[in-house]
Amino acid sequence: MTGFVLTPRGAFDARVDLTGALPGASDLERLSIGYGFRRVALGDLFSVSGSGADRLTIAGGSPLLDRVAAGLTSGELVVDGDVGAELAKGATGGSVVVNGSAGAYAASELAGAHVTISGDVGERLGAAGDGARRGLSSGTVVVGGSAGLRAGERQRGGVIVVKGDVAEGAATDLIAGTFAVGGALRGLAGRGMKRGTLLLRSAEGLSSGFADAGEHDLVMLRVLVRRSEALAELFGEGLTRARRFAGDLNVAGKGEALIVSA
Amino acid sequence: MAETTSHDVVCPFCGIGCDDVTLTVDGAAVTAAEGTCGRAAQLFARSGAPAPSARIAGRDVSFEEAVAEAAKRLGASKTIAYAGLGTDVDGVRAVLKLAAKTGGSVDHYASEGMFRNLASSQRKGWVATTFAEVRNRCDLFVVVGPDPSKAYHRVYERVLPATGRFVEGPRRVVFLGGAPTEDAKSQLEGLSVEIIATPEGGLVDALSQLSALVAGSVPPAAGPEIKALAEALKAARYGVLAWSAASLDDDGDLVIERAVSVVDALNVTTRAACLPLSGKDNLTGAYHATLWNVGFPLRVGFRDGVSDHDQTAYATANAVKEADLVVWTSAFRPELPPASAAAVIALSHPDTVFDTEPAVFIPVGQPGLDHQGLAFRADSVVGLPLRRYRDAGLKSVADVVTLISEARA
Amino acid sequence: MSAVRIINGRVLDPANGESSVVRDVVIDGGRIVDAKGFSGATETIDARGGVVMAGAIDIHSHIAGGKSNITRLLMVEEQRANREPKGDFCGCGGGLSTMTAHATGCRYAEMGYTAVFEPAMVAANARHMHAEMKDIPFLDTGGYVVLGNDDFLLDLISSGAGQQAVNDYVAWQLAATKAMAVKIVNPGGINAFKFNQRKLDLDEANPHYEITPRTILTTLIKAVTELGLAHPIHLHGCNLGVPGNEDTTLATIAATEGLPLHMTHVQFHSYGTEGDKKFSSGAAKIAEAVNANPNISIDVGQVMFGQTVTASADLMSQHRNRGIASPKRWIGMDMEMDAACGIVPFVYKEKSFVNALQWAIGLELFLLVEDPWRIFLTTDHPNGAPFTTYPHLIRLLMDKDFRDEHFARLPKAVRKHSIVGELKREYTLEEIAIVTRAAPAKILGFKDRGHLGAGAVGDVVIYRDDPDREAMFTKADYVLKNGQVIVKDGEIVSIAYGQTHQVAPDYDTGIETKLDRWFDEAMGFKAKTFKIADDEIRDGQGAVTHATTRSA
Amino acid sequence: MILNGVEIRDSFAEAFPMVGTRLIITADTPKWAMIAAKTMTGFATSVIGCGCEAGVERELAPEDTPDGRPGVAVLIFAMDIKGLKAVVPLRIGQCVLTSPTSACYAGMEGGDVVSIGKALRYFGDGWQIAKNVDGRRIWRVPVMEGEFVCDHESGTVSGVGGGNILILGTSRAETLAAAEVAVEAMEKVEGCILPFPGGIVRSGSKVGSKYKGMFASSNNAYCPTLRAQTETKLPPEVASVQEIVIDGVSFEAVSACTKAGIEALVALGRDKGVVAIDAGNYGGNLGPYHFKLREIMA
Repeated sequence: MTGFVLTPRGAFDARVDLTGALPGASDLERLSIGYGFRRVALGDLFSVSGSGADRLTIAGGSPLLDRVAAGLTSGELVVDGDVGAELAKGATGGSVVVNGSAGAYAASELAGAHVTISGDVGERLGAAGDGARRGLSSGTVVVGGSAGLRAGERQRGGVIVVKGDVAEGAATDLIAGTFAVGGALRGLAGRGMKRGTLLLRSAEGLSSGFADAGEHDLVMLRVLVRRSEALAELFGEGLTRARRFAGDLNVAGKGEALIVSA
Repeated sequence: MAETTSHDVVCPFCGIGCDDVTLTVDGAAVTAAEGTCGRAAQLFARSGAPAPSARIAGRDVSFEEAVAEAAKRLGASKTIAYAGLGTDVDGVRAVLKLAAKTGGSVDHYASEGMFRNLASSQRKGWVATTFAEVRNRCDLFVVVGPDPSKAYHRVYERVLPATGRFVEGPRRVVFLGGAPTEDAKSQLEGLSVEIIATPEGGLVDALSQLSALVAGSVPPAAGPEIKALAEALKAARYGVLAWSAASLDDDGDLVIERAVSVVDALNVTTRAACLPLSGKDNLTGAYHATLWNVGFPLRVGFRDGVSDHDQTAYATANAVKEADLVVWTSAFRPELPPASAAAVIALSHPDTVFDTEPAVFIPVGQPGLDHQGLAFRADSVVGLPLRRYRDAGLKSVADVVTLISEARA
Repeated sequence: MSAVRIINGRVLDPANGESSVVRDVVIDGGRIVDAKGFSGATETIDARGGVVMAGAIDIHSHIAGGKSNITRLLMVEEQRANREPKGDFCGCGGGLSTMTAHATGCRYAEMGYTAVFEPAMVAANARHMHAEMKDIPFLDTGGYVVLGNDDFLLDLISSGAGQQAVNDYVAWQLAATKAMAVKIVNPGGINAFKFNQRKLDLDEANPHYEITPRTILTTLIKAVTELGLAHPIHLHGCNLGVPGNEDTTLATIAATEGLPLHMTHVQFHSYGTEGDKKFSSGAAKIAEAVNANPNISIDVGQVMFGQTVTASADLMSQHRNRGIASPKRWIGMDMEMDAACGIVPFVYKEKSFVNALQWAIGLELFLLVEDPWRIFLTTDHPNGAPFTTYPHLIRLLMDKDFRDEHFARLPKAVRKHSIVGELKREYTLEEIAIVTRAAPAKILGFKDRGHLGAGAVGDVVIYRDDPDREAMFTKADYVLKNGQVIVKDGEIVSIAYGQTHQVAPDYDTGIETKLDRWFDEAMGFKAKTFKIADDEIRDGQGAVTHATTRSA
Repeated sequence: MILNGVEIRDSFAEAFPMVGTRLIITADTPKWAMIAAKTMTGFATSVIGCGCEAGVERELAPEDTPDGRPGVAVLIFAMDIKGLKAVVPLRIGQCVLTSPTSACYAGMEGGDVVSIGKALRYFGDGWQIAKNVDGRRIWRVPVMEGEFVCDHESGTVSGVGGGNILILGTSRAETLAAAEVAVEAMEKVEGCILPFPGGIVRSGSKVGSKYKGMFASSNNAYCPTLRAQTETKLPPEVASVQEIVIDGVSFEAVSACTKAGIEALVALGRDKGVVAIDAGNYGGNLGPYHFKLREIMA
């Protein structure tokens, strides 16, 4: 089954709030969505084709498409192209694939879905939104490119994988969970980390509250790469050893950064 | 018209709410007396020249024409950013009502610092205090980060006189990661003033350590000064951590969150509170009025009459990027609207000198000079009654916005 | 405004001794007039099959002010989930336990309420509260100024300045804050918490001023009695929520020595320490004391299950409760040598022993206090529950089977500890009219509200006489505000604004010299800035000043 | 029924429901995985005295374990979930947590759950770390050697306990030899364990006793030395009887295991001293599971 396909009728000249446009939504064409400071029917902006409740494809993305897959509970949502802010925010299930880049707060407060973004993401990947105490709490997000400021801020669980570089303040106030970076850190990473694990290629860019705890053969690493395809892909299935840095000791944190040499 | 002098005038600008200003008004000319802080005196002062005409694209027009043009532009726009919001509570209410009708985002131009505060207060909460409590109870006052008196000129004079009703012995003032200005030093004369320097960008770590220390842990990197400060705070009867959120840098939210947790831990055994300062040009009033009318703390968007809150998308800096029309209100000072590609309707201070001439300019009166109104003090609780002291033919933002709203139909 | 004649309705007007009399009610010029002698009404409303009552009055509901804004700030999820839809009369607000000004007015009006009083106006925040109340449509409002923790007063009492000076100060505060009555919250306790005292019982001395809550309470009771305020001291007593506080509550009743006292949200003050959990119902004892002391009136502060947020000036209690916040966040604030506030979001759970027993204790109080003129229907909005639960509460009081059905859902241990199941009383419609209309008007001293006699304001409600009393009181068929139809078939149909009620007893201006000095030295700003001017209330329009014995 | 000279008696094994779980114990070497597994399933022959019945199910190759190290699957059964919840963390805590290089994982999903790390993490005294990956949570508990890694909890299954066969043989030596052959065949069946020493119980018992407080006692009808004094089930040529008890994750597993045992015994035949195969039961009134020997072999 191909599922529904949304094809933009033209370029957008204001932000589009796609809240509610999910696989399985009934009467997509008439779904009321935000367009700038008006509400319009989804059918005004997109032509809707195909059928099937399990899958929804947006054939033609745009950085103006906000809240794509926000609150997704099941099914698959695929975007050919870029998306805007709050991709898959609070999604509890299903999977999201973006063949392009995403804006700020991608996978923010994710709670169980699997999100893959082939390109870059903006600031606060997997972070807590306004007023929320916790960021991504379960599920997985994999970013093929690089991530913006404060990726993983207040992450509470789950797995974040960024294959490229991560801007300043990664894992700020991270509470728990696993955050893996294939590229470089740009500084101030892990500030305020309470618990949780950073899996890194280099300790360069960690904040000053981390202290070296030596090289270790960790059985846990073997389990991680066997249970997480994304981590296996990044670090190889033979992963067994890492250098452990503990932090953020300034906040009496019990988190760790595990440096996996290439 | 004879020159009149008014005493005990309330100053609406920075949010400290001094009410000992002496204004001399002669026709439209205004002078603020010595004793008022320099910034306020400058902002109160008016030359006496007649108010400028309303303008459309730089062309002088009648007030009515300008209102009609503004209404027309509102009707023709898709994406409106209501920005500035430097006005009294009634002005804010009027803008919110109009925005609900036209759709658009609403934010105050000085709200950046406030949202750094909200990152903690909205998310986890805090224990805060007000000026009079600090004035009478605070025995250890910790200034977190840059000296707030740069923005709040008379803050120490107001909250830290040499003696406090319930303070035994001299008050201690500690500047953590900042240093007092010369003016601050003179305001603080007679008090014990210490400075704990932090390395560049090290304020977050220093406060992290302080927070861990007061909660009973010993972070390995904590230096003796931070350790001593933690002990002093635990021993203080009413310790206060104060900061100006706007003068902190991009990590300000993290600084604040840690300061809040220091206070939280202290309150288990003794008393302590935060004094978060943010409130220029009635920011606090705009925050309050938006909360009670809309349910959200500024940075709201109206879409088909229904409101929504997004601290990123509806922040002025982001909203103007998407907007085709910016409605700028700045009645307290000649503040310039943010640069953007959008057309601007400026309901502005009559002395505003624009870089780019707005599509519509309507000069408005200053609350607390040209009309009465309500503003809020920077510690959030106290409302400041603003009175009218002259008639320069300038309408209030509330009146102008209401007229534009009526002209839309 | 044209005159309106309501015909064929069953009029329920306990203040005038009318219970279920079918007669016309005519409103002309915003006031009720004698229907028999009046002709010329241009609009007729047929109330056949309906019950006609005066607009309801809530004497205790936290609807405005700084603490309400903090609740909105903290409960952003609730705000997002409860948005007012677009409509002709939309103010674009929302919320449930944290309603915006507009939503507050709408939701109250739909249920037939036309006057609501904010019971915790901290003096320093009074200007804010009045500005906010101006934006609440449909409702008459007013605030009770919070005294009894203000350093000026405590200093006055402890320095032996005498009752007269206290009376002058209280009168000055009422005038300066444009208040309707005096509220005391945890007398002396909020102040003591600022000196790091964590608990203060009725006869325990404040660590600084060395005076007890009893002294503060009795001094202020005397003050409002001597000033001749209609509404007695509105007291949130010591030890709110503390198991065993029934003793404090009984001692407080005894401390009045026969002078009038209104005790608020008494449910939170009726706890014993019996049983395994050391938490039990003190409702029977408290109700017995209320029954035996005609000078005492109470409102209940009923708890209902679900998410709400607790907002109180009692920071001492709220700091104690911070650990049970849900969601996990709370805000406390010391305020201006005056009082404080503490905001703690909370979920009352049916399966929790303590919460379920709180629910039962509230109902026990309602059912055991005999005189409906001395008990008021409140949830201490939003502390016990949002006010929108009133219709459900009314049905619990009127319908024993319904009540028993809900009681049966509670944990067994709670049912063992509560007598709700044994109580047979069912409130009559007339009793509901008393506790929601006639009695509140009386306790606030209103002559022209809470009844349907000639001269009363034209705040009139028509309810469909539905045997499901919850449905009946959820949406009124008609609500008229000053004779204007604002609700029809449970929907808002037009906008109207109410008035702000206040008192202004006379005082010896000598007190002003002292206060000027106090403000200059202690507060750091001027007394004249603090004082609210007449033109600040509803833009100079819509304030009503009620007479007191010592009137200005 | 007589197969290869061996009488398959018209009898049945009567078995009871038990609740069980599978755990996977790994270590750096097969040796240490097996030591941990054997230790943690030791003293677990009968619920009557041990609180559970446990045994090694099979060895696992590195590619079949959650951490890619050599491993051993064990099964543990108890009479009810409460019993299992009590005994599993206790045994892991004493025998796996302590055993060098070991880790312990859930071996099944679904059903009620028993704690592994959920209970054992507290050994970490606050230094324990949880990791959630792929919807599953593991715990890392710091130990002197490095870290003890374990799953949060394991699923359970309603299994069958007390399946059995009785081997009636011509001599003590031949009967034991036959029983060993049967055990070897039965151990290959997945989903079953033979909880007694070497899989064999020579003191197969009857229910109850003349002595108060004894739940089981000498099965006199099968005791060769008592044939003159009591009603006996033994033909004159039988000099010795061995029992093999089977616990399994399902009726089918126990049934298959029973069959494997009987087949091995039948292959030995009367010539190797196997006279008859019988099974222990209580008349069919106590246990809901009946393994009818002739039906199994039909």
